Amino acid sequence: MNKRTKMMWNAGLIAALLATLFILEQILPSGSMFFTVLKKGAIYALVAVSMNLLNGFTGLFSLGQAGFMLLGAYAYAILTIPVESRGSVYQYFDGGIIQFTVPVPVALIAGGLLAAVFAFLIGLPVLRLKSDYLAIATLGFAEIIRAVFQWDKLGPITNGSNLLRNFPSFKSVLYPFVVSGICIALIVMLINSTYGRAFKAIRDDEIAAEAMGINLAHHKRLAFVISSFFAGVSGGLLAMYQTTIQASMFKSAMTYEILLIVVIGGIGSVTGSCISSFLFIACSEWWLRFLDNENLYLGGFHVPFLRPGFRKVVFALVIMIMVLFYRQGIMGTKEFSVEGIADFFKNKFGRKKTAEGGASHE
Amino acid sequence: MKKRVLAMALVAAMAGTMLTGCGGNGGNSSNTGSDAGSAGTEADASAPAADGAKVVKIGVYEPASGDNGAGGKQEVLGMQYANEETPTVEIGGEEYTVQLEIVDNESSNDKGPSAASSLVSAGVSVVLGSYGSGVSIAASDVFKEAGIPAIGVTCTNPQVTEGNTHYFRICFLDPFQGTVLANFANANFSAKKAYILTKLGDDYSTGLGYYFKEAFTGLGGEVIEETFQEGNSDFTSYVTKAKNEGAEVFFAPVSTEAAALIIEQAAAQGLTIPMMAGDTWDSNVILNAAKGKDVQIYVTTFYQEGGNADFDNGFKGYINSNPTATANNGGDDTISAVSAMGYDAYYVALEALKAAGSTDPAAVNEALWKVNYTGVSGSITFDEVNGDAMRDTAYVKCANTESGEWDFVAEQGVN
Amino acid sequence: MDWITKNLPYLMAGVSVGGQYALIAIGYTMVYGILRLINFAHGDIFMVAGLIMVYATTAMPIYIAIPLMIVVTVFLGFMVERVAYKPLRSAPRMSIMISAIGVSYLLQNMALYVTGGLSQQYPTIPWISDTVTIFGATTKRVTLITPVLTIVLVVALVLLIKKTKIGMAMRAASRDFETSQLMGIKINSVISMTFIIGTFLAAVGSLLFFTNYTGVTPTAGAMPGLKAFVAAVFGGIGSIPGAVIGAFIIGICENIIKGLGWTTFSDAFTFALLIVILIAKPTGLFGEKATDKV
Amino acid sequence: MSKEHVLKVENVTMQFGGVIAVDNMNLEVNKGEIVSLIGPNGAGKTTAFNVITGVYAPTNGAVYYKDRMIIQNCPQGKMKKLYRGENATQYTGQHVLAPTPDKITRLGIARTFQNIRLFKSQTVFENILIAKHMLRTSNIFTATFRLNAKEEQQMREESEKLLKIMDLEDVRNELATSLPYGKQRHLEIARALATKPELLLLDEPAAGMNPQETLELTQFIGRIRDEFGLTIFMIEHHMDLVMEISDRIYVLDFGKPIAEGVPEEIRNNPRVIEAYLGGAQDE
Repeated sequence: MNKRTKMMWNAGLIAALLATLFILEQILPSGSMFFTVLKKGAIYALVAVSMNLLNGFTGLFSLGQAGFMLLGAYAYAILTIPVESRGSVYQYFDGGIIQFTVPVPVALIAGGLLAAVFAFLIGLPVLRLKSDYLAIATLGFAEIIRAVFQWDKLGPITNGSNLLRNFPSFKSVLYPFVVSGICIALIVMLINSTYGRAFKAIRDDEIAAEAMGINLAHHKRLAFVISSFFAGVSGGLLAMYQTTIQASMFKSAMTYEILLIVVIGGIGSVTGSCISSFLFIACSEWWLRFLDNENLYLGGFHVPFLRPGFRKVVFALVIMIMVLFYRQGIMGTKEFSVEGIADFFKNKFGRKKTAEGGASHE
Repeated sequence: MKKRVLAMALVAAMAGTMLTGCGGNGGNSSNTGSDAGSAGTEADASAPAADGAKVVKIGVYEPASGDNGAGGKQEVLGMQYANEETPTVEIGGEEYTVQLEIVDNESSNDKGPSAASSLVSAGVSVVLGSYGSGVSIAASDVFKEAGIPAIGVTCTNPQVTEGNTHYFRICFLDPFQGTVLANFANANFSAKKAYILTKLGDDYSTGLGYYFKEAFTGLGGEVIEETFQEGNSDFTSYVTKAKNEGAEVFFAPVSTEAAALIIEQAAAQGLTIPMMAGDTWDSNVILNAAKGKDVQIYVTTFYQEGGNADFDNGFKGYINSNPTATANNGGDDTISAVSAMGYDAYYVALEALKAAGSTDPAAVNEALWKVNYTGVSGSITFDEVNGDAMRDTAYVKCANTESGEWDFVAEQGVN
Repeated sequence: MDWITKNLPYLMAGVSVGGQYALIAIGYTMVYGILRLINFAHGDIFMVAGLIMVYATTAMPIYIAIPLMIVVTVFLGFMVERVAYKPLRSAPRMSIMISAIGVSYLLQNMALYVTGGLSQQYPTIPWISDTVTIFGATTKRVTLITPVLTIVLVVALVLLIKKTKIGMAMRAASRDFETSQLMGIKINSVISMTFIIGTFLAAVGSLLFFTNYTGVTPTAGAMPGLKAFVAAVFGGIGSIPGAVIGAFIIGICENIIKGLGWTTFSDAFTFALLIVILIAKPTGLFGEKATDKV
Repeated sequence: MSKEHVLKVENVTMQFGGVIAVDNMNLEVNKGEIVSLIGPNGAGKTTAFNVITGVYAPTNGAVYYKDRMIIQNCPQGKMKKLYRGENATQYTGQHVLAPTPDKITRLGIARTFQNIRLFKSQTVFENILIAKHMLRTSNIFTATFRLNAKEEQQMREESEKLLKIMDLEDVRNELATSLPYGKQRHLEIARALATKPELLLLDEPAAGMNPQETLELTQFIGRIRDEFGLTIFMIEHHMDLVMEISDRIYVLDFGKPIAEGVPEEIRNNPRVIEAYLGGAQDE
């Protein structure tokens, strides 16, 4: 398949996906969990891909994602809360000191940039650390950022540890899809560029990469800053989805969740991260909810054990099974692509043929 | 090979859940019960539902786990008891069976909205909840977008209803409660110095702490404020600080979970000054923690046991007849104010449904403004601005550390 | 005297918390030393130990409940290793770490399911729960016992590792996993032993911790676990004295910070301290320097 | 042959704690030469390479590339007391280039590794293409938005050309690590060449090869020297290879250079025979 048809196919698929979503939105009731899952899934897909860029493609084991999302979410919220509702949001801080708003896209980008700037500063000292030490240091920074944003003295800007709300959010499921889609496309383009190859070289062998003239510090910092930028943007999107945000949401548990998504999808696979984030969100928010119902009957049979909390036990078991039996994740390091599907069918078809042929030989 | 089989089983299970999930969504039936929903989710609702009577769904958006799990469960108990007492409602001349759709918001501001959307998805007409102000604020927009009215039961932070036409509230507000507490501290303990401990990221805690401070300093008092992070279980240094600074009251409007730890450690360190808190502490968790210890605990709350004998007896009977309910109430039959509030909230919702004459959320929302209901916790009418119940009294109780019960101290208003 | 009365409680709380962190941190550091695995589930095993105690005391007297709790917890630790980590021994390190996160998730959610999400009151253990007064400061006796018990256990552990055969095998395995395998060391039993010791200490730690801070919730293990892990890294992961010293430093600093009124930053400060140490000495206070061979 | 220095190592001492791995080493490599560094195992050969390529900063001494000082150091800090080498006062503690391997490579010194270090998850072609990254003029934005299409095209073409020259065309899309050992060595050299070096450092290129492969490698090294106008400095144990293609040979023993000269001289040098060749000739 040549490059052009591939691109055509991909563009076609994306257009078809968006059209389907658009139509579904007209048909299904807007409160449907289906859309909740799609919205949150799209946002998590972006942050998972951004984490994958770091952990999967550059081999930097960072656990700071929640912190960068926090920065993005706060920047977005602080810059977009309408001036007239600031008085009620910043009720303990006389309306706060920021008395202007910027358009939503600008705020999203500002969120990304804030996260990127912090990543740059944090990266200066910590990117010299190796593997687990880097992980724990970035985790630590995320916790520090969280504490700083809860600080009373910053209240006029951050509203202390209280909720930020009343900022613009999205209604249509297309919005997070389009924004996440653009961002993920940018990440994919980066991964396929010469810089992406350099990142992968660093992941495979730092010493060899350095001997090939790749400036480790520079490239690690680039990956870290870019990953954080997109984590920041996804933080802004998450704020839009949640409609209220607060520093205490962005705990290390959130980072672990994202890490689970990345690993279940396959470390080093962008499409894997996307697929697994939808599955993960659907499982945790939607599909398993019926397990929390104490009085579930299948026919006349009263299903035992079911009561609030059972859903989470089952979910954790599903994750354990995934981790133990699908070490490579859903996609491994492969990507889901038109070409791949074509090959898959060709192989299936081809194998059938050889199998038939083989039978006659025996 | 084994692995393959396991994997296949897993996939099959996933596929199975997916189908049920889709059914729940597409068929517009309950997502918690899916198909079983019509077969009878709530034990009490099942009989009439089987007769084919029409069903109206009331969403219950309450924490069953996390920091506020204990309180949330007690609040739900009140609603369930009310639902058992009055399982049907007449709407527009037709008999409807009321079905409670209960979701757990996990006391978490980020898990809350998803739980709320699952209620929306289940097609509820009105939502009750939540215990805890933060989660209520967090889910507010989800309900607003879906056009579903919500009745806050014990979320006392002003921000829950402020500027919202869909969020109502049947309890008093923190500015009121904070003032009551400050007045009480000033009048009864002649306290001039208060130690305020609040939890970071908990809007209820920060809010009540703030209003108490405003009121207390307004009375010429002095405050020391400190905060703790979520997940903190070591409160010794806070208690030490309060002692060292010579505070005369220890004010900690926090969740029961943290409260139990604070009481325990305060007792261990011999903190003798009165400890005060708001409505969250009105719980048997606190009584159990304080029992047999040398501490003084004062709380303000919505309802005092003995206020309505019928309700008290009926509710105790309900709790004692059902082991799950007993467990959810913390193992005994102490009546928490939040249960009474949950009970009242349920009836307010029924009143609104009756008045609306329809199960349409928009109509219910409209009708709520005019509801006038006298419940066990007093008369409930909503003001015209924010939809807050007009309340002017709070009950002050004191924990009896010998008997493990609440002693009534005073009924207090602002003036 | 007044100064002592005022500040002693901070120090006592710090030392006591430090001792409890130390008992948890040893489990982290030993496992990391051998498997290079951050055992995220360790803090949750600590929490489960607390829950077991809660349920055990409702059915039996306390002197049976305590040994039973320890035995069950140790068995749990052993099983976690067998079920969730052993099958992944040849897998990339990331998988096994994710498995640890998965176990942590599972334990927390099971606890949530069993307790129904409610905080469980830890039983009062006679004698050590009593209130005592020293220099005018009142506290529970457990506060004073913790550091002593911690030191005793650590000394015993160090002797075990230095003097016994299994201890030698552990040291060998942590120095070079592959080679020690080649030298005929039964690596699986060494790893099991490591988990058994780690969970035993965590169980003792949970006894002390929850006697002081009496609420057991599904997430009660998360923060102490994370702090203990930080302590282990701080002291130089893989080093037992390092973990203990790191734990005491973190416990005391945390309480001093709270005492100074910087309560918002008490957790953040722990991490800041860690990051400063890592930048100055990337392998922690007592960690050995590892160099890549080119 | 002109006497233009490409590489000059001056009084380099490398001391790890109390152990001196390289002791006051001096050597020169001239343009177009193939120079070998030999010595028994543990003599400090690879350490010397690591100093030249910036992996380690030397404890003392200087390295010049094309008569320009690129690395310089003197004992500092704790080393001041511990240092047991010579010429400690001659140099300042400036690293001149703050030697990191990537900077050295960008000057035009490329290397291979003793234990092959290919990019495991990448194909043969990608391994070479990665080495072209350092020659880019694009920045991260132009690269992401494909504004460097022309440069990218050129990178790919040059890599293809290298594949052809190095006889790796048929395995172009294989994973690098799936190649047979000999081919992996070739690929490592090809990858080093992709950075367009003037000086190529080969660390035991024939390690693990059979005589037939070694012979091919001998010819191959000669060929690439001529074709790319390279200067080659290598560590090697295969004496046939060393004697066959080296213009000059340095012998290292216990970190100290003990002999220097054309193959004939080395072959007959009694100290060398004593230290090394005697026992190792038929290796």
